[in-house]
Amino acid sequence: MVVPVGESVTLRQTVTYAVREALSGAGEPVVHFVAPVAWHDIGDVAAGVREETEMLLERVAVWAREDGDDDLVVETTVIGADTYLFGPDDYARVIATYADDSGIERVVVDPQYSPGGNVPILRPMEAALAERGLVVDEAPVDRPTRRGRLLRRGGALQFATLFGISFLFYQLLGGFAGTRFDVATGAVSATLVAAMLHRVTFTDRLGLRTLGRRLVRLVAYVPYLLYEIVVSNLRVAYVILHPSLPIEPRMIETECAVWGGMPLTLLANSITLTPGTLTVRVHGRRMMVHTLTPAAREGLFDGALERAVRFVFYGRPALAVATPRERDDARIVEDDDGADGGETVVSGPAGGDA
Amino acid sequence: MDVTPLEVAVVGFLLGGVFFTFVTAVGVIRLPDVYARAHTASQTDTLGAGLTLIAVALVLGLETTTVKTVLLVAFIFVTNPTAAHAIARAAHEEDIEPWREDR
Amino acid sequence: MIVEQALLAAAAALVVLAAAVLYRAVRGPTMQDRVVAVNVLGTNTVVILALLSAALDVPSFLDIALVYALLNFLMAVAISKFTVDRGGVM
Amino acid sequence: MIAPVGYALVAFVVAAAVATALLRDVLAAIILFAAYSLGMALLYTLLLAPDVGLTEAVVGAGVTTVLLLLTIAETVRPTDGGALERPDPRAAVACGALAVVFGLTLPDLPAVGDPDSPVIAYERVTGYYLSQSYAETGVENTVTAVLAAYRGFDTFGEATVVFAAGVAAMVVLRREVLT
Repeated sequence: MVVPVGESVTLRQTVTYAVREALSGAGEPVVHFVAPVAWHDIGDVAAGVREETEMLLERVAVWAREDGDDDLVVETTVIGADTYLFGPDDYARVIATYADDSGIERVVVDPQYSPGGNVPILRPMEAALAERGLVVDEAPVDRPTRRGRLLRRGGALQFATLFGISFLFYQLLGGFAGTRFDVATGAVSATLVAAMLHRVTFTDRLGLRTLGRRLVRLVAYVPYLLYEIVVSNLRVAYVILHPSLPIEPRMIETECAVWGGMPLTLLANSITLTPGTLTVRVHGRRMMVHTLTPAAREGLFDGALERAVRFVFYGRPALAVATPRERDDARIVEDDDGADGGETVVSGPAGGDA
Repeated sequence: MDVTPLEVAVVGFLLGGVFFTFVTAVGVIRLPDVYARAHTASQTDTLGAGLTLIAVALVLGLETTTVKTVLLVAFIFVTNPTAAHAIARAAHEEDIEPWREDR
Repeated sequence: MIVEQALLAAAAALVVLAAAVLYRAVRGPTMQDRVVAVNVLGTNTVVILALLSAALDVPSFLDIALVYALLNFLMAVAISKFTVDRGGVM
Repeated sequence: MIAPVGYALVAFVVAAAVATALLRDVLAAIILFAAYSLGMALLYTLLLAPDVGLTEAVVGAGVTTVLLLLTIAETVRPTDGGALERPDPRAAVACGALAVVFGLTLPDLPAVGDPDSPVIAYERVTGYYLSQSYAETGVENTVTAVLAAYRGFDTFGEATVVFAAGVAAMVVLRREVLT
């Protein structure tokens, strides 16, 4: 059988399951571990990716031998190195090609491994694999997957949440009149909205408890943000109204220590809201921030907002990460006029969809 | 003429809101380039709008309509920076160079 | 009474400020400058509507204000998408 | 106390309209037009016609802007010349004269809520609709009753025109995408 592997929390369990299945099945026990490698030859962005992938495969091979006995044959291969992998479909294509070449029909997938993004609009890799005539077998792993799977597939919770929000908003606009007309039209509108958008609105697969904790921490975050906004607004007001307009605008590039869509969005918006700083571009974790005054720059380098956003999403333990200044992750973009507009941002093949 | 504390608060918030909107207008007119102007559009303007809407909420008192005001504030606080980011990004993609005081 | 006066005065001040911001919308020089100006104008409109709603005691103005706030955001994003590569986005 | 707000708004709207007419760059004119629509919508709302204001905002600032943007995406913007159009003097005079003539009629319009305005003075017509519309049509809102019942065929015709225009636009756009 073929097992596509990549960095994931349940990789160890998937390996165990695959090995057990291979040993219990009829015939020669062979497991092929394939690691799709994406964009490894594109400039500085992914220089280390190839090495990392090979190290991952070595690790997987060691695990597989740990679990199996002497009969087990373990094959490891890096695939997709010669093509351009972007969405789940592309990953499925190279995996299917490999399976065809080796005459294999069965694929064991790790449910937590979702290469090429897990955007709900794109089909997950599993579906694409099954369509190519392979037997797709999902490794039974525990960890948060069970609940997550339920959400992603059925989307019942997402649907209900979106329906609730839309319905409440509708009733609010109607002033909570509570007439039959309001309730009926509200229900229809909310159903339409939820039916169309429940796969799009929430991309994170979250449990209710995580969501609740984040909400509580978010509530704690808002007053802090408001305080920051008021204080720095006064500072910017002083600068703007000052007769000599003492501004020293600079573009800053920083690699921020938050991960994922929502946290990045919250951080980028918070940075924009606190005066003196304005997020111009986001590429992955790399942000370009326009700063108006040296004081605003210092604040950004100290990374107070970044810490706060980490706290909202990951709780107290995440507070300890070093500031951008200590990590040496923030710098002023000093583009000289000559070098073709001084475009210093390295843009990945995914394009500028930040 | 008697003035209640509520009225004082309302007028105070209104003054604050108008002041920050004034700063926004001055900034949008006076600052040297798009990026700097986008700063005021997203920040001082947001605070100005927030303060004024708080005043409105105070006037309305505890009613369901007040919830709409609160919603309005929340909405402005989310969309304004996002819009400013979109504008600044568009400017950056058009290769507009930021203004520097030493050039 | 004094509250109504204050609300209306604030609304008048905001309209005057909006007229001042119009200068930037006309002047430019870049398209993004104009979008910034219109964005500020839109926010001002929302606030003025809320002020009028409280001053004239017409709660339904707040609904309009909500719609404007949504619309303003969409407009800013739509125009700034268009100014890049002129429609290449769509 | 409401008057200053109104005057300031009128000044704003006029300024935005003049700027829209004079700007050479079409994109800039569209953006200015959006600003004009916002001011106009505010003015309608101030005159206690929130429904008209809402329509103006959605159609003027929203739909029109997007449609115009889509249109200029297919055309070319002028790159030469100054920022402002050089208006034809005769056209400017004609516009100015028209504005003056219309402006002269303004004082004769009844004030908002004027008890002598025809709508209120001619009780028989207005009063009839106000008192009878619910009994005759069963519609709670008098304006809606007039629109949808008393002149229902008229409104139906209008709706048909709008619908046909929408369908036509969709057909054209679909063809555009296919070719």
